[in-house]
Amino acid sequence: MVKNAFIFLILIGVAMILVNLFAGFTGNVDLGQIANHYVANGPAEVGSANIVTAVVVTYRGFDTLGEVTILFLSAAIVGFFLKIENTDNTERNLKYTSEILNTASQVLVPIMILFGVYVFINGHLSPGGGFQGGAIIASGLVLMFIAQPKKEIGHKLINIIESISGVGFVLMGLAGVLFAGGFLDNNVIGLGKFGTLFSAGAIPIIYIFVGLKVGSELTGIALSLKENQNEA
Amino acid sequence: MMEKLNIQNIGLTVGILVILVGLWGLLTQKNLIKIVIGFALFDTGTHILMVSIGYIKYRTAPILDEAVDIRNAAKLVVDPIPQALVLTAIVIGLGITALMLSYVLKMYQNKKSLEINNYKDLKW
Amino acid sequence: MAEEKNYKIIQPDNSEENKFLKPENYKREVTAPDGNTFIVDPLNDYFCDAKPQPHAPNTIKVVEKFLNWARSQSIWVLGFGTGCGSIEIYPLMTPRFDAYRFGVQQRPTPRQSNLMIISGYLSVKTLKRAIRSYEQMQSPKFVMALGSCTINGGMYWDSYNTINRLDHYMPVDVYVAGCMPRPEALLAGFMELKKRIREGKGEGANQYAENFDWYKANQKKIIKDWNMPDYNW
Amino acid sequence: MVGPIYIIAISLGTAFSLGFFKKANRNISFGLMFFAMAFVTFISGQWLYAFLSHQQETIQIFTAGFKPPFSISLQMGFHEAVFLTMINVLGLLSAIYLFDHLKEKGANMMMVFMLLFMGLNVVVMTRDIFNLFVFLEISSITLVGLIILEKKQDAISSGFKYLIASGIISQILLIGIIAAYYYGGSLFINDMVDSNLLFVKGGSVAVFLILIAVVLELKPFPANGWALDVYQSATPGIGAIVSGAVATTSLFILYKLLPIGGDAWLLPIGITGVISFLGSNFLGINQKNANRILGYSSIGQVGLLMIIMSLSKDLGDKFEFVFFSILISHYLAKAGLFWISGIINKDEIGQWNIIKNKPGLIVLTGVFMLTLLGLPPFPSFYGKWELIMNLAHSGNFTWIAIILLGSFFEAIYLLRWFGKTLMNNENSEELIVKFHKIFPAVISSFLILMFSFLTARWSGLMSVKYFIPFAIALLLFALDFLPVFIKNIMAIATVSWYSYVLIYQTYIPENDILRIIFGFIFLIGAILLLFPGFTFKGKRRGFYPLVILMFSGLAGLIEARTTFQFFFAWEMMTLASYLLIIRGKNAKKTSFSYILFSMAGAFMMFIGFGLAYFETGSISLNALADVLIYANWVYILVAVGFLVKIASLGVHIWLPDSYTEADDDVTPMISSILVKSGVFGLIILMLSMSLKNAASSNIPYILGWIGALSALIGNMLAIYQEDVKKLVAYSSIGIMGYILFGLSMMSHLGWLTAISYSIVHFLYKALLFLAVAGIIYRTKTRNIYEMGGLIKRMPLSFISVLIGIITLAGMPPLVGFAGKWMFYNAVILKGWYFQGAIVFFSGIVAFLYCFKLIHNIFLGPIKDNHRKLKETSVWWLIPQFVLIIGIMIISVYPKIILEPIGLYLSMYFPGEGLVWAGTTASTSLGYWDATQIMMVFAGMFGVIFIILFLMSRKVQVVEQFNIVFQAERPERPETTHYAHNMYAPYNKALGFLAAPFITNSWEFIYESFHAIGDQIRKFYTGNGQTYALHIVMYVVAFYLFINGGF
Amino acid sequence: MKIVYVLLGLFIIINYGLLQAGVLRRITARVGKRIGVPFYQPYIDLIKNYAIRSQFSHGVMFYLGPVFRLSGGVGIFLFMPLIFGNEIFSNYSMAGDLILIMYFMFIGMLGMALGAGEGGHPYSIIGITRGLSQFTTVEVPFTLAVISIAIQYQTLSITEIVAAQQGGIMHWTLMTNPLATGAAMLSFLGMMMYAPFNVVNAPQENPLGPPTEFHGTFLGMLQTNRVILGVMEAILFMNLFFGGATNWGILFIKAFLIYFYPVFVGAVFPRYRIDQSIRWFLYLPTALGILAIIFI
Repeated sequence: MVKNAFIFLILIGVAMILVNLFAGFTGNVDLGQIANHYVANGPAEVGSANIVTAVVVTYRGFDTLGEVTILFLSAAIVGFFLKIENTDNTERNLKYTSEILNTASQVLVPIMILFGVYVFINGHLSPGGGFQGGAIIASGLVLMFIAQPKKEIGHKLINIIESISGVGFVLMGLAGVLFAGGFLDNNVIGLGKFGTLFSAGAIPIIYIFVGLKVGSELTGIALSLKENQNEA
Repeated sequence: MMEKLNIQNIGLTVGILVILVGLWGLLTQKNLIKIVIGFALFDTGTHILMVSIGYIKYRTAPILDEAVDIRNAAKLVVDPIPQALVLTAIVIGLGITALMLSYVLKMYQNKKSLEINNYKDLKW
Repeated sequence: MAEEKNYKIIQPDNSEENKFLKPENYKREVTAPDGNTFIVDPLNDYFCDAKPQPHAPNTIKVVEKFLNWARSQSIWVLGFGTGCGSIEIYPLMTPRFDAYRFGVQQRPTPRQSNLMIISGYLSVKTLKRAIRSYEQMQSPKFVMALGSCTINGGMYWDSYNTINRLDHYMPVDVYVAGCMPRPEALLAGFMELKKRIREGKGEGANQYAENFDWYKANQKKIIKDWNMPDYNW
Repeated sequence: MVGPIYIIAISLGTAFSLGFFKKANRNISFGLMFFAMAFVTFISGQWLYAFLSHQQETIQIFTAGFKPPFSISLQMGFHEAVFLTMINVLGLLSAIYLFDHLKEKGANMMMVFMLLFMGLNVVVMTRDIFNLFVFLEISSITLVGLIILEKKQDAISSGFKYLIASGIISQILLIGIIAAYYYGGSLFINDMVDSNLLFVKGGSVAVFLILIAVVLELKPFPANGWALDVYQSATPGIGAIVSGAVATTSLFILYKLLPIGGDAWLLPIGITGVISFLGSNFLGINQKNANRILGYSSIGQVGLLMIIMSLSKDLGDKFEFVFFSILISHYLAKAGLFWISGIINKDEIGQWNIIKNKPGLIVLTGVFMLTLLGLPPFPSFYGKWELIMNLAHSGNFTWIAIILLGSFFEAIYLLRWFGKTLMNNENSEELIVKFHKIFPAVISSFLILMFSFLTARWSGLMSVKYFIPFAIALLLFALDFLPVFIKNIMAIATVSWYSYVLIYQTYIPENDILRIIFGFIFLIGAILLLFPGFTFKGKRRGFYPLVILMFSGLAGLIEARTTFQFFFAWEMMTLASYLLIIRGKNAKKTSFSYILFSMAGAFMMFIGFGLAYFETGSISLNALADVLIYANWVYILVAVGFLVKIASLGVHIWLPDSYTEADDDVTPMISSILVKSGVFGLIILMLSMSLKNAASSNIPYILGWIGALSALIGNMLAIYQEDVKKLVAYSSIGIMGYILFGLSMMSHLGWLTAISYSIVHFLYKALLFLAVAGIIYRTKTRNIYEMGGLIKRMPLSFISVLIGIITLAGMPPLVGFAGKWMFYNAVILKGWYFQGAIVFFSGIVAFLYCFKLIHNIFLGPIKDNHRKLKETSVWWLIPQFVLIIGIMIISVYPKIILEPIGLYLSMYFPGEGLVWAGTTASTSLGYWDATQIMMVFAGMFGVIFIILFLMSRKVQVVEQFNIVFQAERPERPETTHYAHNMYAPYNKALGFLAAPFITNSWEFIYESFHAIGDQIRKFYTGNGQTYALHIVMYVVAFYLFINGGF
Repeated sequence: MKIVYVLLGLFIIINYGLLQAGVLRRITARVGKRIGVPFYQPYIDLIKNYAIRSQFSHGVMFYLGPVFRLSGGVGIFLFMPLIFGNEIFSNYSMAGDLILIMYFMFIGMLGMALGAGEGGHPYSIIGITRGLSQFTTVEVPFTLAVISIAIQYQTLSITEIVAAQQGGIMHWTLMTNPLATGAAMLSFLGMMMYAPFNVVNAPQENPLGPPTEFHGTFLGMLQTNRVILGVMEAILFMNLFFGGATNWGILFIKAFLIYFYPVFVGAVFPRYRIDQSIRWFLYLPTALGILAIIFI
């Protein structure tokens, strides 16, 4: 109890720091210099209608590469970590799922995957993008896992998709070095007409890679966790 | 008073509160899963902060579609950078949370306990 | 810290001469620091048993006379109390008798003493010690024997463990008779001794050396457990 | 040149494509990974080379083709290149080291491993703060993954703690970044530095959050339990990465981001460093787990580097040199130690003696530990020297004290550990060393040596001349397989050559009396004392390089003209002698106290030199004379270093056991030669400081009392010793006290006494120790009561000891009396009557142990097992008789040494001293004619002897037991030899003087340190949540500290 | 020529010492109401010992020990000026000063110790250790006294110290520096090894101590040394504290009186244990010595 009170005091301290942090906060009234540059020149420089996408994939594409790497690493570590090692207890006890879920999932999963694909292909035009799309795809697959716990999906396929998309992403980046202004420059294949599907240079390609990669990685994580499931 | 009560400030306040609640959970709960939840809350609070900072009153999302005039876009959209950043941050948070959960799972499998006080083999 | 034993005792055979050896005197196999082993025979290795040699008096008569006078005037007595007579020696030094007047002084070590007083009956066991002490004195040396016990055994004449005649075992210069002789008699004995020395008759040491084998045979005859070197330097 | 961006592209590409090989042959995956890492290393090395050869300017790399701040940019400059090379080399070596682990776990782990280094590379290069955050996250996630290379329960729970902690830290960083973006409008670090973030209220808090997060990444002392658990539980290969690469990178982040905070942050960083440095080194003392100790040490070193960083302004243009020399030393050495720890695979440092039979591993361990400690010739030594000197130059003595204190704590546990690795090993467990495990450590040690040479050159303090001894030592080390005979000849030849060059070619032409004398003692003595080496059989591994180092250290002392050279030589000599002592069978514990005291003393000396530099701005030794304001401080501090070496009272407790347990031919070296280094130092110090400074006139007075009491207590203790070497060792304390007393009299006669006595002490103490060692060589025992009667077996040794003790006791007609006589005159002229009386009393006490020495060894009955002993080996006797000849010559004709010394001293103390008339020396008090005394004595002795011989030509020679024994006879030599506890009545009367007060008080201090540390470290509860709380508390406290409130 | 004078002086000193010893033994006997030995008894004892016929040796040091011992005693004689103002009997005092004499005493002790040590008799060694132990503290007050008079006269030369005391009893150190004299005289008790400080060779418990094994000529040499040493120590004290001597008569009288003092004390007092005597010298005598330095 005393300890909790102490923690409470410490947290008050933290709160004070945060309050101080935003003591000078008045709320933006206008874009900052950099944001202004993005919004003003983004369409011309990157060709993406979605400025956030332009920032994410191109201006700060390097971050995105790191981000993808993080997910990749998480999936790899979780996969490695939760690898089922004991073979003597292969039969896992899993509860049955309800009929409703089972049936609904058969309808929903393909739609969700399709929607995911839509989201990342249109990432440069509308809200969304590779991460969101990938997450949607993964959600679909997770729904499938929940509905059909005994269904096995091989890690191998996931790995290959993951690797291909990852290498593809890096190669796209390198292409930027070779054919354009720098690493991850999207201006390697021409920007296309602003606002159409085939525009914004390499962004859709990169987003496809990202979407696939994120989808497969999240699925991989979920799969690893699922394989450890034992509800006995 | 009412001026202060705009969306940004509300966002900030909520963000800070969520951070504090998350920290409280992180620091006081003894259950490993609850600690992870605390951490996730902390994470989320940070994201709320980020998004609130990027918001500008009465403006729309930085997508240059029909709703936004491309020439006058800089006056119409909110800051895209925090949004881009928060995207990255969310993914990172996700990765870390996933890792934490898998650690918890493994720890539970080894010791059949979710009590954090049982994991003090190394000390001093 | 328990000391590590660096030797091994060799059990002696059962021959007659080894019968009275004490365990301390058994031969030992000793390990040297470099690891070699060799045998140590305590009786031979620890002691020098060269025979005593007679020492001729100074060839110049006058000098010898002078030295004899000096010897007679400076008699250092080894405090060696054997029998009841030792109690009679102590008053000698007190003011009443004051033997110092005659140059008689006590000495605690045989190395520096000239006179050994056997003060009474001598058990065989003590004889061994007496012989050792006598042999450790340097020549010229004198022996004075007190009481009838040293002359003929006295009241112990038929004892199984007491000697009867001292001069079978060591040359005696002066016997003081009595049982026990009083200090006055001792003083008289000293006078007699001094006279003998001055006359050049105090050659007991040479006598002992010359008749060494005879004395030794006598000693060994009565001392059954002879386990020491033949001559104690 | 290959662009830096390829570092990332290649790493990532390879990592992603490793997924294709998951099921394939793991050797292929590993090969791929290794190749990629090698290429990355090549890229960074190439850049480093370019920068080093000044062909390259710093470049910026823009991603996405846009200039910053609109896109993320990377920077490649000299600093980046250094750090990248460090990280990648470590990565490469780690990959080799972890070969079997990685292979066993498969491609997944290889990816993780690679990406860790990729992340660190980007963190170093990036100039965008959010990007930095992202890649920092990559490195922490990969680290979490690597922790579980071995799926131990400990590792898993510590990985969880690490996750929680690093999660909190990264959230703090993130909040800081976003707020900084809000207030500054940019994520580009250069912009942030230029912006006015600090002047906005929230902005400064944002900067605070960013920097505190970086600081927390450095695992500052109280908030670092999670890191320690990781160090302890992860496989040591990972520990190497964490401490070598991750910590290095974190430092670079701090270096990169610190400008944002501005100068106001320097002090807080420094204080954080101090707390880390002191705290973790202090707690390290209590640790027993090898990896955890390394963790503590890493954190301490990082603390030190933080201190250096915060002092960058004071260090000026030396900052880089200091920073990098210490950083790189630490990085190489710590990684090496972790690797060795992995090879040994034992948790407790007590079990490290498993390497006892692996000389290679011992050498490696030694090199790494000594590098960490900053002993010469390792690179951190130069770094520390520059650090301290530059700090001193700007007057930062608090910092100096802190740095040296922390280093001392570190020395305690590292050296204790080193001692433990050399402990005797009863456990016959065989240690299997795989090539790929040892290879990185070997490379690392080679790098250290190479870097040592480079730092020495860069420091500009060392001329090539100073490397000759190292070259010779290395050569001898390489030739270690040769038999001892040849190596001994080589060593003697080397020292002879050295002494020829120094003494004959340099000092004698210069007529530099002081240096001739000490050159003679140090080098000619060395030649003599190397002779017994011929009696040793086998190889004597490692002995000769150390001997050469020690003697060249001593030669370096007399050669030194600057404080740096002096300190270098001093440390080298200390180190070499420590290693020589520790070679002794049971010398582990005692050599530990030796080196601790020596290091403490050396640190004091260091501060003293720093103070002198602060005042005079010169590192010349002569400049000590110009110190006026801080004269007392400099004097005391430097003197303490010397006092330790001559084992004055209070700091003497190392000496007896060290002498005793060292090898038998090492003991004479240290006792008769090494301790003279302290005397030499004191002479140098007093010549430059006492003579010209009235301010420091009180200190000699105190030193005089210390000397007097040392003489008394040393001699008092000597008489109770049963171990013959210990007896002589304690007597050394006494004699050294005597010399100290002579020096501190600060008068012509006092100095004449002290200096001539140094020579004499060298002669007779070497003689005694050689004789004693020669006897031990035969009897194989050191217990004095187990000897006896050896005069018949070893008459020559007896003569040596007899001459030795007559000289020691100062009896006429031998030269020892010269010392006593001059001493009396000096004392009365100086007016130090009571101290003089104490010294005189102790001189008489010396008779007791002198007699004990000669009686218990040579007289009395001989023991059975010694009946067949031979005289000791001729190699022990040759130097003895050379020394005896020396003693006899100066006994007959002491003028040959006293007159030149007197002339030399007249330069400093004019108008006093001995007046020579023929062979008669006189002072205003008395007179003394050694030659005549010798003649009279010899004549008298001869006449008396002839008289005796005429009177008793014929004596019967008798055996040992022909003694009067109250008409009985002794049975055993042991019962007749009155040797054990010989001075029991004296003990009863004055034993209280010999009570071990000082030893006990030092032990009490040591124990208290342990107890305090034991209590403090309890706050590392092992609970991850508590660690998280620590972090939050640390943040709040730091905030309070910086802002003084909310 | 010097040698002849020196030998003459030595002859005088030995004879005087023997006579003095005899007389003192008679006086001691009188204290015990005895008549005692004849006054010439020391001569006879000495002659008898030199005339012992058989001898043995335990080894080289046993043989040389008495030589060392006697060298020590004779050495003190050789370096001591006997008669003030008489060049003939100043011996070799030009070779060394007071310090030399103080340290020359050790030679004899060492010789004795070595000889007795090789004799191998445990009692000898016990005696030696006692002697050395006691000697360490006996020397302390004496040292302080020496320092004190060295300060007083600003010289360490015995001749000059004596010279400074000429001109009547009021110039003696006894009068000018009574504290130093007191300290030195107390330590003189220990040096002479009469009771209460004779536990070294305590005849009843530790037969004779060091010389237990010595006999014949060896013993004779030790006795000769004892005679010389006793007288020379008395003469040393005479020179330092009692004004020296300008002719042999005064020397005999003063030396006798000084020597008589420890004998007298010894006749009256019982014996100290060794640790008691070690400590005793560190109490009163040392305190006196310190005072002597302070109040000089």
